[in-house]
Amino acid sequence: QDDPTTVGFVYVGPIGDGGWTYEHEQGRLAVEEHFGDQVETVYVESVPEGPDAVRVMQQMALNGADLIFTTSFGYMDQTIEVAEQFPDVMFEHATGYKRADNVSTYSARFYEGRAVQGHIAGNLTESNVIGYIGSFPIPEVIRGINSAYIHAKKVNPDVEFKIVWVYTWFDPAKEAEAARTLIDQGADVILQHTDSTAPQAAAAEAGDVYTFGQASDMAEFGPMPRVSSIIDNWAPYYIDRTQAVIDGTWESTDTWDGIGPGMVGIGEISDAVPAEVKAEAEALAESIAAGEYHPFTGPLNKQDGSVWLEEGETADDGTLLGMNFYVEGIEGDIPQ
Amino acid sequence: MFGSIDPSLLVASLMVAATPILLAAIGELVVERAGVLNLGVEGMMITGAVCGFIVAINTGSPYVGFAGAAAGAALLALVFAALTQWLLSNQVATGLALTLFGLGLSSLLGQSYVGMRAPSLPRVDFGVLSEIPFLGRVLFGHDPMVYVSLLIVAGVWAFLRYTRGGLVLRAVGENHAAAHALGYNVVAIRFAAIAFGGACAGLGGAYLSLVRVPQWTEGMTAGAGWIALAIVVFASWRPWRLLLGAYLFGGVTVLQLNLQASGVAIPVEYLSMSPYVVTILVLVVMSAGRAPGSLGKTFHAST
Amino acid sequence: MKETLLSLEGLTKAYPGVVANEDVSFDIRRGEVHALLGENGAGKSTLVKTIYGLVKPDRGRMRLNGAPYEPAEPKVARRLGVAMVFQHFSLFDALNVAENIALGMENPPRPRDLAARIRDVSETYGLPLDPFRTVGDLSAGERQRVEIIRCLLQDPKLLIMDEPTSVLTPQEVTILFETLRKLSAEGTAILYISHKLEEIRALCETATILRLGRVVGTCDPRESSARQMAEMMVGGELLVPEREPGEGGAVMLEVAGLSAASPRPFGTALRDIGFEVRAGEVLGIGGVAGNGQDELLAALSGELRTKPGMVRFKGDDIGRRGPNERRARALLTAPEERMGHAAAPDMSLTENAVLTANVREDLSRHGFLRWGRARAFAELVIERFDVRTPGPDRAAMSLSGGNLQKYVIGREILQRPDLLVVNQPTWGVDASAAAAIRQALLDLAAGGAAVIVISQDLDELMEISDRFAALNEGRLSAPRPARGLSVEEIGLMLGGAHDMEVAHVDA
Amino acid sequence: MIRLERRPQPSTFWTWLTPLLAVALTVVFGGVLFAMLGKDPLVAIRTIFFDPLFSQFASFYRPQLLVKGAPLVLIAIGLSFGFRAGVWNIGAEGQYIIGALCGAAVALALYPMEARWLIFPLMILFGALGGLGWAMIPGLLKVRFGTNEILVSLMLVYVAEQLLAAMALGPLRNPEGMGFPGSRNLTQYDSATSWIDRAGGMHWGVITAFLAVILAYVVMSRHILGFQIRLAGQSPRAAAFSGVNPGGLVLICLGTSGALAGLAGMFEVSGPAGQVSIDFNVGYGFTAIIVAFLGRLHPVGILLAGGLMALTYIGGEIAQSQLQLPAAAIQLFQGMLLFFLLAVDVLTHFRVRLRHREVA
Ligand SMILES: Nc1ncnc2c1ncn2[C@@H]1O[C@H](COP(=O)(O)OP(=O)(O)OP(=O)(O)O)[C@@H](O)[C@H]1O
Ligand SMILES: Nc1ncnc2c1ncn2[C@@H]1O[C@H](COP(=O)(O)OP(=O)(O)OP(=O)(O)O)[C@@H](O)[C@H]1O
Ligand SMILES: [Mg+2]
Ligand SMILES: [Mg+2]
Repeated sequence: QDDPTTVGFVYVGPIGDGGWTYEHEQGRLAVEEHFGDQVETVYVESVPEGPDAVRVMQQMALNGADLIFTTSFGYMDQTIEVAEQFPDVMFEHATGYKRADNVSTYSARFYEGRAVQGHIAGNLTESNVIGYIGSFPIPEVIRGINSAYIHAKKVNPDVEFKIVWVYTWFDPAKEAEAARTLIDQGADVILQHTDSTAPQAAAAEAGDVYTFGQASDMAEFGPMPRVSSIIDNWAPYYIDRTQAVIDGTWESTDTWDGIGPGMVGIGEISDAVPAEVKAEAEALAESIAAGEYHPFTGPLNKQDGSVWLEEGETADDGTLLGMNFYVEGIEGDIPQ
Repeated sequence: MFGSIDPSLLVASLMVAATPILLAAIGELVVERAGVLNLGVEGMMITGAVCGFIVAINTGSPYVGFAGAAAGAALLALVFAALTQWLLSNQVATGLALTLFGLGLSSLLGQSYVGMRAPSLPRVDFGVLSEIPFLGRVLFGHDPMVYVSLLIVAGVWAFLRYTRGGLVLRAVGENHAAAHALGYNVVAIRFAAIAFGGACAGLGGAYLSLVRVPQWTEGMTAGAGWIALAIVVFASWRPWRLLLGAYLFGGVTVLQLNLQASGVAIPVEYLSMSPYVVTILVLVVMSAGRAPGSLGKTFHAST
Repeated sequence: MKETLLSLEGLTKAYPGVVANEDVSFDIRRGEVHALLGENGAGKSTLVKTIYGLVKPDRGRMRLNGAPYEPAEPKVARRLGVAMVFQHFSLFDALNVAENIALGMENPPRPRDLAARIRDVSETYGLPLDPFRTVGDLSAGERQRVEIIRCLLQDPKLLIMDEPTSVLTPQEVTILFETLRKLSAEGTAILYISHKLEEIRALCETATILRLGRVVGTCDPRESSARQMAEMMVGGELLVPEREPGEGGAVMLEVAGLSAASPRPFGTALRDIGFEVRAGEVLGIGGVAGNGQDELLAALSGELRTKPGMVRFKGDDIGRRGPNERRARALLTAPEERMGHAAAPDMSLTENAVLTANVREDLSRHGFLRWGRARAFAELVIERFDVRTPGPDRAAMSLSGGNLQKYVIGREILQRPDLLVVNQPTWGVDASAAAAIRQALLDLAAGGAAVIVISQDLDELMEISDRFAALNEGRLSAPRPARGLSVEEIGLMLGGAHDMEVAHVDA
Repeated sequence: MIRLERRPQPSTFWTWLTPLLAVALTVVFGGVLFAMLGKDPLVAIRTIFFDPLFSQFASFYRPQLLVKGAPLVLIAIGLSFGFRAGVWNIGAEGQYIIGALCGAAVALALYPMEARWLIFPLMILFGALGGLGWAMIPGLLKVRFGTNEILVSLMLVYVAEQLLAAMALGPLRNPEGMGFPGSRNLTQYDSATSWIDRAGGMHWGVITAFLAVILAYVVMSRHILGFQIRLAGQSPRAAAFSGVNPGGLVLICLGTSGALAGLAGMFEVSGPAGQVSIDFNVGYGFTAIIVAFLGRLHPVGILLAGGLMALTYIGGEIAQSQLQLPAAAIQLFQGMLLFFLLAVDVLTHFRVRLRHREVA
């Protein structure tokens, strides 16, 4: 039969957000490109998490979608609900943990990228103050903070993290404010877990401050202040899963991929980074990609000093998924 | 505990943080002094943000960009003016519709500009002045728009207080029927005020897309227009108080981030709601001024 | 014979449903004081607005100094020397005197020079005024001065005044007349609209009388009686209120030591007011607007609550009772401002009946309104008080001021009050309607109710009250029998009443 | 030259015709917009206005109209009381959030007890009280200090959003949620869900919205309270003279709108939304302001306006996924519809006259 396979995408933000949704949209475009006439894609942007998402998914299913990617954590219950109503449609929910026969989950091990960032940051900082802009205090973000901290500390024992929570994924003005504040308080490297480029701009304005791209490459701010980035690269996964549906081999899976399979990309490390640091960072990324090194390898203590991982022990995915504590050395409390 | 907070940096950054709100608010102040309540500030700001960005990218000049932002947002404001002044529509509802329309329009216009980088606005070079301890950093280290915003505030103040045009504008806002009886063209004056308000909101929006962020992203004003509206009431419709209000709001916003970064043990959620709570508290403590007599009322001259 | 300044030729202006002016022609000569008379709605305001460039006539022409005169807007009129003091003030409360005046001028001088000129002119014409006071703080008389000085500063050739004296004390009226005579002597023509015919007789040399938009006659007021003029206006015979002297019955209302701050920002506080009113009697309270009339009415209506013991009605302390509780006890009131206080302009007459008659006329049950009854009551008011309107579904604002006033007063009277308090019952109301209202008040008193009339119109008060008291800066003089009071005595009671009295007591 | 002349009474004819005229104008100009974006205008218009009602899948979309429209109508009805009285509650969004938080908190505190007769009524009570209490803040400040309620209620939206985030991350977080933000799903808690018939789009919020319309109609047209509200809005002094207690009325209006917004939030969180999450609120409180005005502050008008808004939302989503119309175009389209509705309203109150300019 020649009926093209239809793939639907439900986006939480506008495709023009330049960050999270933008990268998923790049993934969708890659699918279109890859399959040509064989596949038809549809998407709906700025879908609020909640009843609207249910309706959008149902409507996609009714209109003949064979595979639907729901690209925000907040769509978890809704995805499960709609999947029950449409057992013949396959669903892929990003960043969640609930699965069903026709619901897979997928997420990226961004913390692997954070390890590389931490390494570079620890080397670059001269004030030994690294600023971190957090969105919401959820496991994913906390994982990133811990991973970055551990690797910064490794190369620079004096390093200190200042963390500002902005309670938004995307609010350029707020992010700019947060970045400036951190810079004012002596930070000369800024890591961010929010999606806009406002922190890069603030850093560019301030001069000698380094930043990293988040979610997308943010290459327009290179080589300074953006010295590298973590890129969400969903395209290979989307193409893979679409192919599975076409072939009839699709199964419910739980994918949590990192640098190795290419779901997490490390953006070009710019010349602002000293060559040997760059080489080390690349080596680190490679060893993570090859599975030789796990960013959370003991000995590691929790913030309160209690032992988390013994020498040589690596963290299990369960703990990582629900991570709600800082590792030893990070100041301050996680907002509850 | 507060050791890491540098007061001069704090003041300098609160000025910058407050500038978009200040620009939008001073425009709205003029509009309200003319007796018109335009709740569409958010829509005009975001339209200004996108227009400014597009123009700046295409001409390569941030200054032309700001002009384009002012023009674009003023044009949108004229839609509001036509509806409320000619077709006598309800101002509250029209303002809200303007916001909805502006958000849609801007994202449509900006679709192909996502991810581009705007030409940057150089800081004004004050030479040795910026070396002065404390004051140098506070007063002489900003981009031109910060000074422009201050000039506009001063200009509006002087205009309202010392010029005949300002007097007529206040009269129209105070009692449109009497102004009409004296032969002033209420509708024309309000059109001008609304356009000015739009232009200022546009500048505020462009400050975000060309200086603060600087990039175009959908919905990037993220509620700044609403804050601007609040600041106008807060200021009891007086320009210098408006400056105070905007800087206070900016100040609390920046301060709470500083406190967070210094690791002060106040729960983050309380810190992040503090700018709003402080605004409310200050408003309660200061007795509110009198609103312009005809504010929000529809004017129709029967001849 | 003075030469012609402005001539009107066949001016016609129609509004939907009414012809406000029809074929109006007459001349105004230099330096003359020309009266324009007519009932409410006769078209006087429309005509002067036409002259001032605010209304465009459908037909007809005007000539000023022989040249065609077609002011497109007031600016043009002002430039050509036509100035106007409006019936409803066109002032800006939040602005100061100088700013208000500057707004009415074409090319105002710089603020400092303007202030000096305001002081000059105001002294020359005996109308003292501080240029830097906020207009919202001024009394009605002072506010009018602002309007007049605004005109005088332009050296007008023609000064139009639409009902200027309804807010002035006798002394202020005297001063105004002197000013106007001075102007007229200097060659300024004055077009003067008023319902107070005695004033017209004292001031004007010519009168043009309008009825239903047409000129129905001219006369020399100095040689005609007020009654003659009134009958020309009405086109029929004028009824003068009949009054039988009231019998003092039981005490209805006792006010003692009433002091209260004004609820309004620019209001006058009440100070130690004491009086009593008996059944069947009419107490007249005179005074210049802004001396606490509104506040006194509010204290009696229940809008302003007072401390215990200050206000007793039929022996009960009602100082803390609200308007509806007082209405339930048969204490009814009618405030001065009919649009927006005594009545809601946008609401129908039926709804405006509910506004005050809900309690006494049983217009609701368990909170649910009985619109049928409300409408019937509104119709009764319309019929009994000759309110000219197509029906009770019309909005209050569609009525002329006089008709609405009749409706408001009728609404209260038909609720059978034991005490009725009215403020300015005939403000801006034409002679025949005013006579009808006064008659109704007298009938009410004759029926055994107590009536308090607060008014600035002394002739009116002398005509209907049994006893008279004056309100000045929130203090009330001791009531005295109205009969036999001379105008001078009254003037003193009004102007500096309490000072004089204090001196009197001391002596 | 065109001149507007006020009608003595609003025209009944135009009251009914103007909404149709506005929709017609929007269709024309919206068509032009869609054509400019390279879409077939006829198809786009059909997709937005007709597909949700009459297409092949209409049986699925129609219930969604209820789901989407109910909170809008419920909130707008409450707001209309205040707007008529001149009390400007712009912060319904905040009251909606707090109502949802309070309602959900009760249910989550009692989890997993199964006692619908107890839990759901308690949730209704707390949802309403939560919204009411949040609205009392601007109310009391206005009555006590004369503080501007527009400003305070608006600021409180931001405060409520922070509280929502804090709650979703903290006390109300699902203990079995692997540390992710968001509460338990209340639709899976039989005693706490507001769903009646999920497929049919029926939940208690829908029923409450209809009840609110009827109640508001009765109160506005027949009850002394409705009369007092209208009176206070039109002439505050006349209202005081009539015996209306202005402070009391402010509190009643804000309280009513707050309670209804709170209820809307509660029904939403325990039904269509299911859980307290960081992004729980999607702007119903703001859209409801528009709905209230579109409905001319009249209960029946609000019902229709809520339906129309819901229709454009759902139709807009269909157009997005089927025609790939950008979301922004839909937003623009909605803005246009509002503009035209506001613009043609002038015909209800005014007559348009053509006047020949007099020869100068
Ligand atoms: N703006 C208007 N629109 C419609 N009709 C009007 C308007 N102004 C006046 N009229 C009509 O014109 C007639 C004359 O009104 P006008 O105000 O000139 O009367 P007036 O003589 O000044 O009355 P008053 O003594 O009450 O001031 C009124 O009966 C009224 O119906
Ligand atoms: N905008 C309007 N539309 C229709 N009629 C109007 C309008 N404005 C005034 N009128 C009419 O003009 C007439 C007189 O209006 P005006 O405002 O002069 O009354 P007024 O001077 O207060 O009356 P009075 O002299 O009795 O106190 C009224 O009959 C009223 O119906
Ligand atoms: Mg008149
Ligand atoms: Mg009159």
